[in-house]
Amino acid sequence: DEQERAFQDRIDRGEKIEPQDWMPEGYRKTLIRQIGQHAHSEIVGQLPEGNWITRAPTLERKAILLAKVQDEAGHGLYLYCAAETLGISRDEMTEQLHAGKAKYSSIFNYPTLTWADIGAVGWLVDGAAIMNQVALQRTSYGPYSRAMVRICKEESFHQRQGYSIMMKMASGTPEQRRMAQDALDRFWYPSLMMFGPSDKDSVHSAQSMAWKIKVSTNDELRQKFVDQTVPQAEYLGLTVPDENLTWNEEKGGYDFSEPDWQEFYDVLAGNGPCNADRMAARRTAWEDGAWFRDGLVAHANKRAAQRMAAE
Amino acid sequence: DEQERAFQDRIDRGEKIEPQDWMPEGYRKTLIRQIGQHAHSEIVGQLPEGNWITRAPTLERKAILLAKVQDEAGHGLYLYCAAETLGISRDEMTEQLHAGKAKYSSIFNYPTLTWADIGAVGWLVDGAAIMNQVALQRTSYGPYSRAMVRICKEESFHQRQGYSIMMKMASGTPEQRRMAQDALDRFWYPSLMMFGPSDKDSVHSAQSMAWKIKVSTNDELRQKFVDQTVPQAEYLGLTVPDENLTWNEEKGGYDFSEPDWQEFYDVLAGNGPCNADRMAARRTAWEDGAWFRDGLVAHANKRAAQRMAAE
Amino acid sequence: MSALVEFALRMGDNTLILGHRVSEWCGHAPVLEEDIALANTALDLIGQTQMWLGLAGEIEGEGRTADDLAYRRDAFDFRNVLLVERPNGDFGQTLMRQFLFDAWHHLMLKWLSENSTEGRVAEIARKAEREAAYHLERSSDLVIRLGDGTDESHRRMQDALGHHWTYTGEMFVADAVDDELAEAGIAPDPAAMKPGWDALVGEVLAEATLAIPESDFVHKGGRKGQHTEHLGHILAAMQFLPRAYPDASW
Amino acid sequence: MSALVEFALRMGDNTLILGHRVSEWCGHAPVLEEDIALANTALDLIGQTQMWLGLAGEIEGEGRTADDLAYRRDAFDFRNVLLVERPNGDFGQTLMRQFLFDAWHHLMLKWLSENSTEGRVAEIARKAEREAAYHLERSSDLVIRLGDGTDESHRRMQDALGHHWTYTGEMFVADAVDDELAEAGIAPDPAAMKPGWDALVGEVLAEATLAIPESDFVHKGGRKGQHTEHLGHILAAMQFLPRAYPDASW
Repeated sequence: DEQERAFQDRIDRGEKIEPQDWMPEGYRKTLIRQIGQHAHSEIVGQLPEGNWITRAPTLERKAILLAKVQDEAGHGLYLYCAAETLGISRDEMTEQLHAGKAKYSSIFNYPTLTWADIGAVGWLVDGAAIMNQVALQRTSYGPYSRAMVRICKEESFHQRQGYSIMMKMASGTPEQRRMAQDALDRFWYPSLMMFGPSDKDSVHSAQSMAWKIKVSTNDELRQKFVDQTVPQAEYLGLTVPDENLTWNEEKGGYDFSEPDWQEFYDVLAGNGPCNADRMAARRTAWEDGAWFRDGLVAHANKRAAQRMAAE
Repeated sequence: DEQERAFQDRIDRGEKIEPQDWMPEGYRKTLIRQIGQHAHSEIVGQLPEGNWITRAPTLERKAILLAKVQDEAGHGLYLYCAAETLGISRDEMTEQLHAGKAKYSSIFNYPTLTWADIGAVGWLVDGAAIMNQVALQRTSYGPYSRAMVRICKEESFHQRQGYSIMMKMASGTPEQRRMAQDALDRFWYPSLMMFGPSDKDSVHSAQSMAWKIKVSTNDELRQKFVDQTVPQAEYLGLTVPDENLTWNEEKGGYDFSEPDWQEFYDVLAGNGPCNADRMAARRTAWEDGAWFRDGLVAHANKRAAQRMAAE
Repeated sequence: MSALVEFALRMGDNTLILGHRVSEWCGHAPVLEEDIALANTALDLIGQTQMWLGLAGEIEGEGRTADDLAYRRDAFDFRNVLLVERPNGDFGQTLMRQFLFDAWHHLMLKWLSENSTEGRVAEIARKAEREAAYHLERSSDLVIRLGDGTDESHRRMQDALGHHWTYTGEMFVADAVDDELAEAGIAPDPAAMKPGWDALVGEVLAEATLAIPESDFVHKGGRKGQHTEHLGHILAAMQFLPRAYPDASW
Repeated sequence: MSALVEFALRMGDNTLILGHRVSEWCGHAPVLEEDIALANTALDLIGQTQMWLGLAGEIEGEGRTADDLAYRRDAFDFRNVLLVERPNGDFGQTLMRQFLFDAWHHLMLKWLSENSTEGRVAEIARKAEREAAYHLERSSDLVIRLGDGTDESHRRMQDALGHHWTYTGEMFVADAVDDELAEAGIAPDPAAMKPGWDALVGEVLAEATLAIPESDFVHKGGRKGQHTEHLGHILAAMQFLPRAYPDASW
């Protein structure tokens, strides 16, 4: 119809859509799902890193990790706010997460087993996330786009910190080197999965691309990530766990093995190594904190009533 | 009256009182209190040692400590059974403990802070307990006396194991030696307190002695303990933390400083370092376990009903 | 590393880590009899650990003792199945974990004691088997009584079963080490233990009125050193003293 | 050990251990804003730890870094007050512990920044004081809102206060080290901080409608190395990596 065409024209002209603007329901819903999922990922993403805060090996590393986790919670906050401009509340989104109706990035269902994993999460997981987020700075929805700009700045800082941990580990004692390689072995394919299924199997892509909710395809981003990451691994002296990895002169990028998509769907279905633990941790935090949230609301109401009475 | 005189005569003749025998209410009550307190001490006493089971430094030490804690729970069981012969149930006694109406030995309100403390608990705490228990083998109440015989055998084994830990620590690295001395410093006076207040301040003693519920006085046992323990400390090369400790040729025993009785009464009043933690641990165990106990009862009832129906 | 060393580590790490978990209950059980039983179970498991890790060190031949292996390896060198490192949860979860493991453990030790071509393995298994049989008897009995107890105890046991179920499959998945051991007649093909385990577990759960969960997903990784996040925390506590005082003897 | 080293250890161990406790909440707070605030508080405290322990090592002059002091001492060499090592409990207990500590910490840092005759101490205190002022503002505000919130939040905060109260006195008990420091004008007489703390805490608790507990018992020992059983468990986790890999740098 007319309105939808005008909307699409605005997007095609590169205009930003703002909260008060008219938008198709599908656009709104898709955005809510995507931003919500992104926000949830920041929240759940605190847990694998939190697992090592109490065991960080130096005070400086502990401080850096704390700052990082704090940033991530902050990113969650920006993103929930961006989603709220679309007419859904943070509590609703939280309930969707806890009910299993909303997703978060599957990467956080993998465990952090050694200190090198904290490096690998920064280097690979944040690296993959940035790949996606940099593209999303150009997304059509204004609040989302602006949140991405803020987030990207901090994320690239996190990625450098992750890489710095990997440098220390890869150039450290034999045990540290072993941890570094082991971390790369375990996080390589899950990181590739972060871009989602292959374009040919991706469900929502075409419409999302048209709406500029998605800006690059899954496979484009994955290729970019591999091309960026392989030389970094080489610089660390680590081996990417892919026998088929070769430079393809013609396409100007690496050929590489697909991840095990069955594992991807298993994790998505709840059978990742940590799905149950992650969700239990979040639900428990929420349920145990009900009295706290209720207490603050009750206090605010009391104060409001006092002010009313005084006026 | 007649009955009471006859009862006292039996005790004076060294006869054992058995559950079905007549006994004065005061005798029964005092025994219930004393045996219950002793049983509770075995149960609460699992906690300070349990604190180091997961951190025992060798597999053998871990096994020995597990065996010891298992024995203690077993002693608790004998003692509850002995008390039950006096017409009180284990559940009632447990409720008294959790309500703060029944006591347990104050020594278990002190923390175990290093591995040497596990040695000190065996050496000093079990050592003091045995002093008391050996005497109580001659107590007038049959079931109590027999429980003591069984318990003494195992306790002396525990004491030797504790001393063996102290030997290793005292002859080990400088840090181990420091832990050993530190453990003695912290456990010395609390161990002396285990025998209760000085005879002149002891409330229930005279009647209990007449009834042979108590067999030696607090001060007698304390003296015996000091006389036994000081040479053991010397053998370890450790210093008993008492500047006034001197051999008194005349009395054939050591002169030593009184413990700080204010601390004793503070701990008794609930202000020991661990009172709150110990009681919280026991109450939580009991409350969290209600469904388990209820489940077993329900199952037993179902089975009984089935048997009835089948007959 | 030889397959036999690997096997002894797998057996010994299972008992070490499960023993550790069980020992965490010390003084906190729902009833005194359980405090005693849990301490006893942990004690048996630690004793078996000494034998298995002792054998691993002996065969490895690099002078490592059972204590060295228990206290000086980090998580990625541990070879236990994931099931045994799962947190205690409520007493129902602890008990269900124990039962699911005991059923496998007893069948495994029985096979080893009767069939293993490696004398030292058979000998350890003979000693351990009697203990494992008793553990199984006890845990089966309690699973039945609590499964068929109150509504709450039933619900808790059913939840516990669902909670652990996808961690049982790892006990029956073979890798190259298992193939080598099976070929040499040292240990059974893990998959061959499955029917016996299914029958035993099925029977007990049926009597307990508990429904077998539908998922046949298999969480694995422990036997090749890829653990859950929990193992690192276990080791941090367990290994503190030998790590902090490397020159001490205890 | 010089009184000044001892003082720096006491300050740094307080922030290290409290920072550790606070960081245990990461990802588990009742609301996202608290996740952020707790991480921020822990971060400040760890930053202060680096300064205080760095100073301790520098004055000690034996080449020990802040990391050496944090990661290579066992419990009996830690000098923090018992209050900061107490378990997190529910969020109310965590918050109350923070408030009771913040009130003291801010007063202490303020005194040091304005009065300490030791330049390095005054300098650290100046940097830390602003953070502590913010922590105190935040924790006071929340104590008030939750104390005067629902019946349940009131009850929980009152319980939390009772739970921690007997651990506050240790902050005000002087020993020989304190006497020496006070005489030299390096640090205040701990007892002299008490009236200010009483006033501040009393005001906040009154507004929070919370009753000050009656007990005036003082649990102490931390400042001379006699801790609760909890500290050893904190250190086992915290120190695992440097203990397990003594030759590594990170």
